[in-house]
Amino acid sequence: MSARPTDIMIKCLGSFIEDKDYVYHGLDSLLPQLAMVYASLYLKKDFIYHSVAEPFLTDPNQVMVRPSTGDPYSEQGNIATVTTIDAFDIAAKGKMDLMYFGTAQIDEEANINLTAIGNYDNPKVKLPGGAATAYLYPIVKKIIIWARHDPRVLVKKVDFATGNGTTRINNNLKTILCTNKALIEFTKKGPILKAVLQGFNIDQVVSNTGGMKIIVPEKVDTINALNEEELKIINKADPNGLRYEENYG
Amino acid sequence: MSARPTDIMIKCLGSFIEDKDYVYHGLDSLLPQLAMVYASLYLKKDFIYHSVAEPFLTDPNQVMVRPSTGDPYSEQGNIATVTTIDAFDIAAKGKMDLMYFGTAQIDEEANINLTAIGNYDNPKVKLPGGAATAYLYPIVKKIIIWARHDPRVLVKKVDFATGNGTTRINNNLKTILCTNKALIEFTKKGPILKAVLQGFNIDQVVSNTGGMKIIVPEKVDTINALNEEELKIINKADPNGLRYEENYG
Amino acid sequence: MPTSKIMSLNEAVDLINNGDLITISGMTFFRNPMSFIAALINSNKKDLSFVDREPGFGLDVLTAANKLKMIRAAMATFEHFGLSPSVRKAAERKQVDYLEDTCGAVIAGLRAGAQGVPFMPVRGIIGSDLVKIHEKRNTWKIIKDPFTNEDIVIIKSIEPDVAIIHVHMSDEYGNSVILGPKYEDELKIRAAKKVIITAEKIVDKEELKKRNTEQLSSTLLHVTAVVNSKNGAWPTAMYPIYEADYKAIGDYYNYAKEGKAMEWISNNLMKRWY
Amino acid sequence: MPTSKIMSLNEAVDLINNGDLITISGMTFFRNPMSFIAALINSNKKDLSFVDREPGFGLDVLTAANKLKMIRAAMATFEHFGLSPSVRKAAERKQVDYLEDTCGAVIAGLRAGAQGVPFMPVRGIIGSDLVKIHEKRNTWKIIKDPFTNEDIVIIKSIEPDVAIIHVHMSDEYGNSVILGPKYEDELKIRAAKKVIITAEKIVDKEELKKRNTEQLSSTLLHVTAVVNSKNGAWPTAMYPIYEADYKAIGDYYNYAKEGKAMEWISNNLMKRWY
Repeated sequence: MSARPTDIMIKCLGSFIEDKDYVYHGLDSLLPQLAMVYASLYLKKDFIYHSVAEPFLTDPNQVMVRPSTGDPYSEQGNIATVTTIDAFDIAAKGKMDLMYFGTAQIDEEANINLTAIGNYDNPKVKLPGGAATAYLYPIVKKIIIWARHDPRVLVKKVDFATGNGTTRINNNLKTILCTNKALIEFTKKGPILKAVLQGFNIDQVVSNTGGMKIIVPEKVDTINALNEEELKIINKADPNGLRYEENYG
Repeated sequence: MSARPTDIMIKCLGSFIEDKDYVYHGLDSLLPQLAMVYASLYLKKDFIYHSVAEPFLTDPNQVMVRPSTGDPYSEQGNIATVTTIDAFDIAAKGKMDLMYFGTAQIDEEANINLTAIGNYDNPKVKLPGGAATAYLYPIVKKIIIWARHDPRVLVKKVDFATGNGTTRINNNLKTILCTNKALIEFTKKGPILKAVLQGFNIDQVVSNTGGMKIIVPEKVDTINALNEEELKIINKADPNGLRYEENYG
Repeated sequence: MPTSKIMSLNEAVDLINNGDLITISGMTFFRNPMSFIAALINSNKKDLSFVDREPGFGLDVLTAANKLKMIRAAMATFEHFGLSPSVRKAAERKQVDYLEDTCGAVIAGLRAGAQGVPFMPVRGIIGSDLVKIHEKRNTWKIIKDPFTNEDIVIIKSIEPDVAIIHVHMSDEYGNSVILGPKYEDELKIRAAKKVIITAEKIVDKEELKKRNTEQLSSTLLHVTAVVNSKNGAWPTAMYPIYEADYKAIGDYYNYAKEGKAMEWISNNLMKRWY
Repeated sequence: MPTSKIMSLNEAVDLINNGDLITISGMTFFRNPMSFIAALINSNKKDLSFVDREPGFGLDVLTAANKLKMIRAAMATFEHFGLSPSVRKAAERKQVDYLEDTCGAVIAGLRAGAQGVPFMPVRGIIGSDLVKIHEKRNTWKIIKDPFTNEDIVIIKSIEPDVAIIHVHMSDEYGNSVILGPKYEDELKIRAAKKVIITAEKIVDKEELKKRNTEQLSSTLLHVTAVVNSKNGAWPTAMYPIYEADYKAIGDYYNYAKEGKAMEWISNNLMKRWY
């Protein structure tokens, strides 16, 4: 059993994978990588596993996390190599179903900022960059974002829109945020609280933002702690708990 | 020994290959294919042999002609496969040195027609099409054209300019015509007779055109019949004389 | 793994709609999907359009069988044998609408289709009379490069409705491998709306895994149908498995020149596959 | 065959001119041409610009050694370890001009470079604040598709002066093979004006011939120099030959965060290659 927010986040991230989905993760995506393992081995979702590491149809049983999620040694049992170029062309043709993005800031319109805190030309913090964000954000059917639940992260307006959320929402593309406290869906009305992670209450979620107003509907679910079987599956791919070093609790 | 025009044409076509050249032949190019073998094995030219068949660095000793010059079985000893797409990108970057084109008509400005005799929309003869002609004609450094020496072929003005010669000539790109009677170079002044094939005289060359005026300079060379060694090399790659069925004599 | 996409030739033919734009694998006498073409001839599909760079045997047979209303190609030839007999006749008699293209432009159009973009710039071409033909059809344009203001040709995206690609091996889901010459086949796979793979052999995951450091020619994401078809390219070649049957191709050529292409097709191609 | 292009690391470094735009092979901790980067750090080359999609270790080391005046990348990260330590510092202190890009645009720019065309259209992107940044720099534009009149982003061609690509095997002329993940390396090879291949092993023609039905990653037509460099990617990985040395990368990260990157580089990277 694990009630650690990190583990519940993995469960949350994995829950959006459906049968037949083409699912892709990028660099620095330890939680999504484990979420894909979880969706396959625990939820028994029959999806197409691909990533920036480029092995195609990785065997989720053989995934073993490393400090890079672009490491081909961490995703084995593949049938051949398919490049990221090829994956992105598939996305450009509208055939990528789900992609995960981390972010440093996210606002009420689901704009995300992976570029810089402060001004682009004069950054307070130079972030690593959005990678495929700007490119894929308007295109991929479902985008699942993971982020720290923190007033610096959940803001009224991002400093820089690396990915443009307005376009996604106007086009009715599913846009989800999993934090280490809550699950939030972005809609034309704004961000709606769908669930809290076990151990947190609604007030801890809505009060811990930097201006982002989260709509609280009548019914808010709870995402439960992981049972033994769930935890075992994640531990097998991450026996040394690399995931906890990402500091989501 | 051979004084057959077909064989002298092969010698003529091969004589434009220089050391280090990247040389490419297309489909339906039996004479160029044999010219490449000749340039390598008789003239000892050290060039890069590639073709639409896609084997890369074919061993000229292992070339064996077939009814298609796109047949990978005819060009073996290669080190790997390099696609035509890749070859054409190399050409687009200005790095293809020599390409051979056949033609049904050629005019004084080196425009060539592989599209239709008569009107495009109402053709008297529907020709096979220019393949890479339109694309590569303005780009490749040296283009060597082979054609029948016939009034229907060497015309004043082509019915349709599949390849635009004016651009080539204005850009000082080498543009050569080898017929079964003569070797002609296209210049800003017009087509200049550089040599006649052994067995033909200047009058037979200049009078056998359909309006194309060929400039005759003071000195006109003769391309001699093939010696035993030259013929042996060509016969080895074409033991059954498939080349003579192309009807160049 | 997702559902198997294995089906019969006839089931695969049913993926084609009347009026579709199709493209096929290979070049003149090489790796044409001939078993599929036989099945297509045997069907009541009609009014198809056809696009390819340098087609030969497969195209001529489809033309002889009166399956095509439009052909777009950079070259259609029987090489040493002569002009593509049925294509030439149909074009001269205006039984098909023939649009001549050029290699670089066909590749560029397929590249645009594969990348999901509306057009693709390409070098060369300017000055050819083909420009006028294509401008009239709205398939090419000459524009000013917005960065340098120089003239450049752009080709409108080519997205065939169906690509039929004969490969060396495929699994039942459409993860496939082409060995040796590839021509534009991997682009066709990526540009087409539906892809039908016909394969010399159907392999399992373990067989493909041996290639884990090599690229796939198609993935299950690209492919709609997989047909098991040993010797499916005959009489065209399948390097390095089997050579072109030039005797058969020559026979066909002679029949077709005499207007008897369908006789040869019935007695040879159809008999082989039905 | 043409002249051999085998040379030493130092001779290959001399192909780079001060101020050149360079690109390197691989991704974060994978197949970076580290032996070459060591030689470059050991040289007096300076004021280089750098372009890549998702660089990591190699870029940070070059930045720490003060070789770069400009960086263009979609992401520069040390992933689980944290932000790319020297890149972050240099960008925040404005010691380098940092231009953030996005994956699809970097790929599109390299595609244009590889195809010899002045620009390349690409999907997505519209709406991102990156558009304004790139429009100001004249590296991207939004235009109307001349066929449909819809908005589309076009990327100006990226043609690096030099691409340095670490491969699994190459012959002495530059006919080379990359196994497994390729990233954009084959595009970089085709887009760059000069290509330096560093290879785990130099093979002869007979060894390459075994691959006669497979594609080459580079041909002698693309390549300027070939350097024999076993383990040349260390401490980054060379799948399937050797793994990333995360211990070394983690050490470097800690040194670099404390401003002591050059100490680690001298004691480890330089010692290994000099």
